[in-house]
Amino acid sequence: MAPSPEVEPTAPPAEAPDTADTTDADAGFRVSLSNFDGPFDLLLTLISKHEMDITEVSLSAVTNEFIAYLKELDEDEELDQASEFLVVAATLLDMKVAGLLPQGELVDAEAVALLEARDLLFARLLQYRAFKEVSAWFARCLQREDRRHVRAVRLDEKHRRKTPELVWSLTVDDFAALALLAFAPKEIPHVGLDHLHAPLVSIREQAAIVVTLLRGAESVSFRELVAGVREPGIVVARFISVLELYRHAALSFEQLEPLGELTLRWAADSWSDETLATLGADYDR
Amino acid sequence: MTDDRTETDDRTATDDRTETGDRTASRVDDVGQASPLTERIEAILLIIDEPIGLVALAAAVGSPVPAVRQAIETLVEDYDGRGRGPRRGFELREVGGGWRLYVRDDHDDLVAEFVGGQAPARLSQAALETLAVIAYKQPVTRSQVASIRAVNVDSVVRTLLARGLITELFADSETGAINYGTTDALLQHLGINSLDELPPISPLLDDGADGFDEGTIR
Amino acid sequence: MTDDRTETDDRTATDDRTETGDRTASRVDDVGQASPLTERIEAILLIIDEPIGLVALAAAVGSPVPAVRQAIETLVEDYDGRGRGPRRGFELREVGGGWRLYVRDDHDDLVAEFVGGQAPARLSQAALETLAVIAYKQPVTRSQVASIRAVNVDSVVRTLLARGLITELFADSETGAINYGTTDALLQHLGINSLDELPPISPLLDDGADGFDEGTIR
Repeated sequence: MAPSPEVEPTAPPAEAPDTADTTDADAGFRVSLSNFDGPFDLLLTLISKHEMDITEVSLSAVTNEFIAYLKELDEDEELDQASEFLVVAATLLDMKVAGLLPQGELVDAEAVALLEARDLLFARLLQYRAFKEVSAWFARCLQREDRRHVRAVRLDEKHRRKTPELVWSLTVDDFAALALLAFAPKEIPHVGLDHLHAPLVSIREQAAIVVTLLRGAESVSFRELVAGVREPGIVVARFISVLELYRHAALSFEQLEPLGELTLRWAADSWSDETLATLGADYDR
Repeated sequence: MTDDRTETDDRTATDDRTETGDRTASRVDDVGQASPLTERIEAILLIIDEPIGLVALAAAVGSPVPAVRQAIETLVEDYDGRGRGPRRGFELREVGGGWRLYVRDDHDDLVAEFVGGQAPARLSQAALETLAVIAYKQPVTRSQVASIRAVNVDSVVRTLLARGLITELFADSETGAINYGTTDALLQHLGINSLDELPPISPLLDDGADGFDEGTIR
Repeated sequence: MTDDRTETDDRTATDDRTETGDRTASRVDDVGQASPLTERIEAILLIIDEPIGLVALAAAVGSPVPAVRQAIETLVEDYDGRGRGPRRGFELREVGGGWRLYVRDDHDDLVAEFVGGQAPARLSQAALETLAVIAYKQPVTRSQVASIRAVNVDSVVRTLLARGLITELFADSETGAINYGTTDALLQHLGINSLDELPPISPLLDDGADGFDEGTIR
């Protein structure tokens, strides 16, 4: 897709790849794909404006290019750009997953939920971009003000003597106790998630269902596997259990075309239900 | 020199020529005060090491706030060379919620050379973005910031706390999560007087929202 | 007064500057300088702690000593109200062979009252903890203390300095960061003769040291 002119102004950092500095971190990173060639920022703009389909972008190719690009940067830039890239790539990946999940012709509640999830991801990306853009203003102001000199002169001895006499009541042991307190590492308190009441879905339970369904039929499509399921969490859990079962070589799958039907077959030579007990242990916390 | 000169001269183009008349004038709010208001304000401005707000300044010099506001305006103009005297090498700026004397920016390079020393380390891009999120979303918890930035922000928040750019505001009564906000020191570092002076960000966000009509979603 | 030396009274921004040049009778010295000598001198005077000698000042502003001496005289007269503008709340005085801005004596009471109201008789918990960190970690820079305390300590350090409990030891040769240490005044308050008499708290102290990464900002 060719960069459309009206998109250009929304991606000012893309204009000057040679003057890249740490505040315009992605100014220098260009992506060259079969269907896109231009600054990374522009790619994001196009995707967020729906002028390009996220599912058509090869994230692995983008990532490879980015790693190559990083190698030419100095350390500071590298860290900044890498962290930023991770943020954006993670969001893109989320979008892509949402884009790839089965949606199909049936416009049911589930599909709508998926669309909503996608919207949320778009919103997140756009919000992120908004803050990134405004952070350039922060950088400019901080830099400008760094150069300023303010009067910060110690009080004259004459005036200092007028301050009230210091009242001191600590013994040397009090002082040491205070030091202990002051040196105690200050953990930034952890924010618990216990107050969230999202329904928990067990991957193990869902895997058991998947195994039962697969063993009972010659082949099952993923669509069939999640037919009638209304909870997104359960769809996700079943998808993860498919991946886990694939890792255990318990099933094979084929997909004839991108976004096409995912067909699953039971392929385990030896399967014991004990495997099931440890399945998805990575996801336990 | 006599002490009965006024601190504020009602300045017009012609006042420069009637300087003596001005000087003998006396103002109501200075009744009972040994010296003019602008002088007293200058005395305080010379010794403070953080911005002083109008109310605190008024209390310090023992004059009503409106008179102090007016006197400050006079001083600003004076130092800028729009009063009777020449322009000064310093200026009076309202930054971070109060007034403070700064070297005029024309002379920043000169002073920097004289002072030497190292410019403070710059904030990383990650820190800048986190700072921006906190500035616009405050009060905001770390996990809320993290969900916008889509990365863990703990160490960056620590840095910003240590720099005094943000502060812990309060703990959420239910979850105990700490809410963060920006400090007056941040305003000083940005060279602005209040959060109202942050550039509007909603257009940027609205812009994005415009793209959300269902028709464009495949 | 030299006011009548200028031909015109219609003052514009540029007129002001050339006029100041006139007063210092050092037009030539200002060739190639963006702003008049008095302004440059004022910029330096605003930020110095200690009186600055004529020669050092001349070097700082890049003008010959006689011109600087003359400009200083102009400023003294200016601030005393013998120039065109009003008298200032501060004055320029030569003390111990150097020049520095001082609050005019008339305002001493005002300043004393203000300072008295600012400085509480007791140190805050934050100040005490910071003091403890400095006592055990000295020599230590402000940013090191900040990273241990996980809060900004700038104003607290100022308080401790003003109270004479800590002092600037030396500047780091590389970063220019100032290293702080405690004073004999603290030892007296604690009733000990030397720092060796501070009770050991070493196990935790080592932990604290791990948290240091001077100069890094992320």
